[in-house]
Amino acid sequence: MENLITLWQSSGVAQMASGQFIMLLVGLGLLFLAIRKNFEPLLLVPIGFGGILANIPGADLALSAAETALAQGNTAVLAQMAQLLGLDSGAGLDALKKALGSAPVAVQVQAAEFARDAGFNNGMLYNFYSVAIASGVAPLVIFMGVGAMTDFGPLLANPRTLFLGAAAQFGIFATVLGAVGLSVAGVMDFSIADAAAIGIIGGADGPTAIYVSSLLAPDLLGAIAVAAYSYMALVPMIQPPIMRALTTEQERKIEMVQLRHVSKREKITFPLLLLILVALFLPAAAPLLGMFCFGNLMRECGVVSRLSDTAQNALINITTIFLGLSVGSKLAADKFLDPKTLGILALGIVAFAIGTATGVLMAKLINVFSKHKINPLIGSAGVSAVPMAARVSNKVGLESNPHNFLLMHAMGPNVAGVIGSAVAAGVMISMVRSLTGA
Amino acid sequence: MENLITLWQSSGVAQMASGQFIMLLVGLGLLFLAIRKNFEPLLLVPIGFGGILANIPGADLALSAAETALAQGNTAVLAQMAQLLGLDSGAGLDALKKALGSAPVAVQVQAAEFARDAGFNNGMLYNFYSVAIASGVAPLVIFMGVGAMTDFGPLLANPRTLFLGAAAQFGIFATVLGAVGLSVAGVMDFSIADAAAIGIIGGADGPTAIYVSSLLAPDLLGAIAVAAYSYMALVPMIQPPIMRALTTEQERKIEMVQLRHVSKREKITFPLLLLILVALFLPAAAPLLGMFCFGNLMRECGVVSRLSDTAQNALINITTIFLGLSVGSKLAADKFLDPKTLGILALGIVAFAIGTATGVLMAKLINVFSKHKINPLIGSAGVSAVPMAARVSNKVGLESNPHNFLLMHAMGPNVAGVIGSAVAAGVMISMVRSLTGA
Amino acid sequence: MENLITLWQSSGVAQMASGQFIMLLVGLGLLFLAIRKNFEPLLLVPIGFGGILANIPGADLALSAAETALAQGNTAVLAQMAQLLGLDSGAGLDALKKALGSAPVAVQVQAAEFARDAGFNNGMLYNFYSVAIASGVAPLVIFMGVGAMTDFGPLLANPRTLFLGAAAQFGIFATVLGAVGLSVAGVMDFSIADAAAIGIIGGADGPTAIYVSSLLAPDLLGAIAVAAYSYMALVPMIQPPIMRALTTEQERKIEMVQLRHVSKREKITFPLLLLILVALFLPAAAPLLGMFCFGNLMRECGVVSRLSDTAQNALINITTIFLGLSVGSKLAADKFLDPKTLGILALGIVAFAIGTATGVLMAKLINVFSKHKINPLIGSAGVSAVPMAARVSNKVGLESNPHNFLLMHAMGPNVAGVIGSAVAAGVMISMVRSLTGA
Amino acid sequence: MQETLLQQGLDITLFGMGIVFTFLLLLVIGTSIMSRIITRHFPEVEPASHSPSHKVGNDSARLHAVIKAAIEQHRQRR
Amino acid sequence: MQETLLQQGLDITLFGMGIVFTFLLLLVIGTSIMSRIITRHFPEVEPASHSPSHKVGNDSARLHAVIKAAIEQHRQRR
Amino acid sequence: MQETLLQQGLDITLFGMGIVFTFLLLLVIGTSIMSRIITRHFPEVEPASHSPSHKVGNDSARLHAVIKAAIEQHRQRR
Ligand code: NA
Ligand code: NA
Ligand code: NA
Repeated sequence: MENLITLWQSSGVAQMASGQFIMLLVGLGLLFLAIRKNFEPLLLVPIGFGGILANIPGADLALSAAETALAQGNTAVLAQMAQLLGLDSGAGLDALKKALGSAPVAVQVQAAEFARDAGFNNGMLYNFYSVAIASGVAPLVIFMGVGAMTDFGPLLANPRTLFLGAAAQFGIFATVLGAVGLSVAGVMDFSIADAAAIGIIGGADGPTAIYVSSLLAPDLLGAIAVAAYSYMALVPMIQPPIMRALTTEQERKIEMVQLRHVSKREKITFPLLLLILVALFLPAAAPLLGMFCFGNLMRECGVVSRLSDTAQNALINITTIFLGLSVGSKLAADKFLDPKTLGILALGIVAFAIGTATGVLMAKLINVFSKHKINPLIGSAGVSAVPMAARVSNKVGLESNPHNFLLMHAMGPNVAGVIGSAVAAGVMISMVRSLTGA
Repeated sequence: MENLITLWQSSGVAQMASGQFIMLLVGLGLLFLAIRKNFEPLLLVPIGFGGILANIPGADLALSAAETALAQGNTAVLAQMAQLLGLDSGAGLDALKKALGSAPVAVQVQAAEFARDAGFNNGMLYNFYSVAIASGVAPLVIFMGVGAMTDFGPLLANPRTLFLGAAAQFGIFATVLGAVGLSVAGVMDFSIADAAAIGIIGGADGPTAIYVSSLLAPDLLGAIAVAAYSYMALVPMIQPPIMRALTTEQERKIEMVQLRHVSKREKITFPLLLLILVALFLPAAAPLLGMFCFGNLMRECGVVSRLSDTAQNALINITTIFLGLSVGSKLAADKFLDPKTLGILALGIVAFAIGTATGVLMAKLINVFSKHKINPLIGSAGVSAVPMAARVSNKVGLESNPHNFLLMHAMGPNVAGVIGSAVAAGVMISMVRSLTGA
Repeated sequence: MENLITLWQSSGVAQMASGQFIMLLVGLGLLFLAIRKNFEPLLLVPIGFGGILANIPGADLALSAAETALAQGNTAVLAQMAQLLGLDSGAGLDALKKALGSAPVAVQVQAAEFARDAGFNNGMLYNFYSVAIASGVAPLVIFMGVGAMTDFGPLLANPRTLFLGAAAQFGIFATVLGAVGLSVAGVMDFSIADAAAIGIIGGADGPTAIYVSSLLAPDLLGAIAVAAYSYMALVPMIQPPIMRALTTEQERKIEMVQLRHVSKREKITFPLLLLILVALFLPAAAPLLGMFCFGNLMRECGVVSRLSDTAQNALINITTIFLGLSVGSKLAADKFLDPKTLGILALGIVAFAIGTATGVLMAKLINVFSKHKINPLIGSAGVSAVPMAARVSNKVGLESNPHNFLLMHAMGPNVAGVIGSAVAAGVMISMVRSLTGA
Repeated sequence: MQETLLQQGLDITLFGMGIVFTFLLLLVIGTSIMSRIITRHFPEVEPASHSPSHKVGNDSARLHAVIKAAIEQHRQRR
Repeated sequence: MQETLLQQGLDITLFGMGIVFTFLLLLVIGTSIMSRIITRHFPEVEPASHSPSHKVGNDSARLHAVIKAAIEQHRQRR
Repeated sequence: MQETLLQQGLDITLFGMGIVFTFLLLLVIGTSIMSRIITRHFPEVEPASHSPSHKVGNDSARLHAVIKAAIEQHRQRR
């Protein structure tokens, strides 16, 4: 009988907090968006599923061994944990969790050893997160794969479009200011690191957003990743009104000069040129842009096609599965159901909107100074969100001029946006570290 | 000259204990069964080969750095190890090994650091085992791949067959009782955790067996995995006599109603339904069934076919290679050549037989209450052993009625058996932990 | 303004030491050789690229967290590090680095924990190196893949060619003597472990060279790997003059007996026979030859073609990417720009030349004793460098006799050379360890 | 007091089988309800799902048919 | 004294946008120079690069054409 | 006393080459015996092994032949 009671108490229904129930619904909602509405399914299916797994009460899949010991341990275990963490034995659970999170690494190692001796293990998703994201490897490997899938031809044929990719990153920094403003106004409580991580949503680039937030604000990673991928899927809805509002019918009809042929040698040299510029001027962006250039060089050099194929297929797919589940581990109720998440979702869409606007405006500015006019509709593609944003440019362009195919022209700013947000990521990581004295 | 003597002493022939020689033959025997007799070759080829590697004398491929230091260290190393482990410096090798195995994690870490300073490294197979099995990841990834390969259509068309998958799990629990009985009778010395791990052989599901025994009885993992895969390969020999003995010719001739068409939406919803039930009622089964449902959702949702393909191919193949070699590391002579192994092999076949019988009997019981009769031959498929057991049902059915194709009907209980044994695994892990006070 | 100065100081240009600039050019040079000259591109593209990444000033991608703390830390951090390492707080940077490198593992762990508390992380390439090479796994997995790609048919049809593969390994040992000689003469400063690692270049087998040097001389790994792969690419230039000098026109015209058909069963048995001989007589070679035989058994046994395919494709490609980048991490200027590198490059080409010569001479020696004459040109293929060396034998043979196709005959010694150098690797690892008292 | 080993084994067996059956019973009920709801309220619009693999199968089948026809033509010609 | 949060945000924005633009400006310049050098001094010998994927595409296209032809023949025959 | 570096190098060379030769000699002997036993006592039943890859090769070859034939027909028709 006692056994039955224990079992019932260990069952999910009895333990489920309302937060976990809400997150279960959120996870199902993400799966619905991914499967029915085709919202970036490659990421949102694993993220949504991981989010559900992370919120199974009593399974503790997203907790480390030490956190599990706090969640499930008896009085003796808690007392010993308190002693390890330098608290008195009557300390509450929340105090213990907080102390564990902010303890020096050596103490965390001791706590983990103690928890393992007491029979607790790391949760499955916690292990995935440690290996895939905390180490930084998964976003970097995905970036390598993206590099191996990227054709810089349209960019090389028209290098001016790099400026569009630069301008659209203003969405990032405006959002940083917005987040800081909310904090100063007392509405939210974002640190400067939080603000920088939130801003990167405006980069419209999933792996970059995950990489930056894993370094600067791991607790916000779940909300940031969900916002980034959701808004990327919403690009066809977010961008067109802004694009139409900022351009005249005449501008939208501009036909652009046919792109010149770009030689194989230019395509091989470009990633090396980019790498060297990064090496000389922006070492903080070296991991992201280094792996990106490596992937692209493997693609273009033509002598390692086996490696390039693997980077574009088996390797990126395997990494995506574990990256998604790992992001899902950050959808645990106690981290995700926080007023900050609402702030992140609100700021994220602002970031997309501003990036779209500044991209379009920059195209109009360039037109003031140059002979070969740019159709400002391709400016919005500078936010990246490859290749969705470029398709949106094409579609809106066709509405005004059914014979005006902007797709290839928009691919230039589109991939420029990837570079731009990686550069912005490097700058922000480097500046936040020097500001916070790390 | 001295060098030559040292070299000869380091050679295998001089060091080989009789146990290692026997295990070498066991490894070759497993390879023979796998290659010539087609006994689950995908697993038994790596397991058999890993078993041979683990028993190469002097190579110590299956030992940790600290264990290697004990095996190869000079007097000074052993004395320091003894001091670390709190024994006096004259302690024998066996006492040192035992103390190392049962030392607190912190002491084990210190021993490993000391061994590395003394120039010893972890063996190759030890590293594989740590990463693939001790972390739990390999069986879970294989389970995800199995989920991505599973079609729940036949089960959804006839959900009653889930009861067959439930009944066949009685083989698991009967074996637990059997193992406990052998201990109580003084024939063997199994703890309750050992008994639970042995019972899971009756689940006829390789990754589940490996997952459970890695948690509850790592020392028995080699024997349990070998038993599980060998008996799965022997299903065509073990099951038919039992099936014939428990059914009448009339029953074996029963033709079943054509399965209805199952819609895509049902197939997408099923893994989510299963996941939610697990979340609500059986958190202990969340890792196994969660990954299984995730694999199946990727398969059915239709929007992440790249991920589903990778989960079914590159990822599961890579994982299988390392899982197999890692299991092989547990075929080291000192662990495998133990009376317990004989007990495990004997209990394992009993488990299969009982599971087969209870599956068939449950089908007959269902027929008492229902209009649409079930051919009891499909009950034996409830042990899982996908798809072998379903094929056996089909084959035995054809003997009695050459026009009666039971294969698709048997796939229902077959995949139900996978769910059933994962549920049983969750229950046992959770109960053993609460019983042993972990 | 202060910010701008900080940023400029953190930029690469301001920090770049001349060594790093030179290594940037070396990296670009390797990429040029790989892409334009087709020098083993599968390895040299990742190695060259990794070499560039490792030398980006300020990015510290090849440093551990503790090393990064030394490189970037302020006075307080350095003082604490000095205390941890048992130096006085005024110790110079070089003294700190050296103390960290030679500290006991426990102290290194403490230093890493302190560095992480101070906000420093392991560099990306450092992580890759730890997981892929320091653990030994990447070279072993590649060796498994090579095994799965190797057809032992020509060797089994003519087992005498194993002697050619043995003789060509004299290049390895002659180079060991050469390195020792340079040290004794005071030209270089190689330890016996260094000499052994350099010698293995003569094995003309990339993964073996990387595996051995990761164990015996990690600091020289970059130079050794670059030398090994570069000279393998140069085999068509290095070998022919030596082959012509040591053979008469008459000998080069020898036509060899048609190879007999080798049965499937022989091919399945061979890797097992090799494994058993390794187990009995050469446990030190067990990791390398064990994985090689495992790959070959998967290939030949015919029942695990999914695993064999994966070992030959996705798995070996993924491993190659990370192996290459990890090797690149050892091209950091402070390690690579050392007089030792010049010594290694000089000794490496000598190793190839001597191995070629002894292979050819052994073929001539065998001809003295046997009826079926061997064309001595296939002796040079004994250095391995599969399949380049065999093609060279064929090409030089065609010059003397346009109807004499030696390719298949040369494949025998070619794969024998792989076995031979793995055996030599095992012997050297084992002997160096016993000589240096580890 | 610690239960005896036998008692523990019986406990695991009883509760284990009980939970396996209960859980799968819930799953049968859930599945039946789910199937009924989907079949009634969310029927598929398309008559049959043309999954990509099916399509490949069809293409491949068509290809085979075409090639077979080509072979036959070729033979008749001779 | 620690800067205020607002000041820090402004710093990041100003320097961030500045560096993004400066870096991409350098990249535009570098790319233009690179393209000019390659186009003038290292032009490609082959008129158009036949990448493997192109080749596959062509093969496949040819195969389709052939099969289409075969189908037409087959139909006309009946 | 520690051997000199030169002595160590000579040791490695002598014993190393010795063991490489001895081991490969054993392998030659083992391989020869193994081949003889298999050839005499366990000959293959099938005349030649039809590995899957071979089969694919044949299929593909046949496909090419068929298509070639189809192309020729097509050309002759015009
Ligand atoms: Na962007
Ligand atoms: Na089962
Ligand atoms: Na070699």
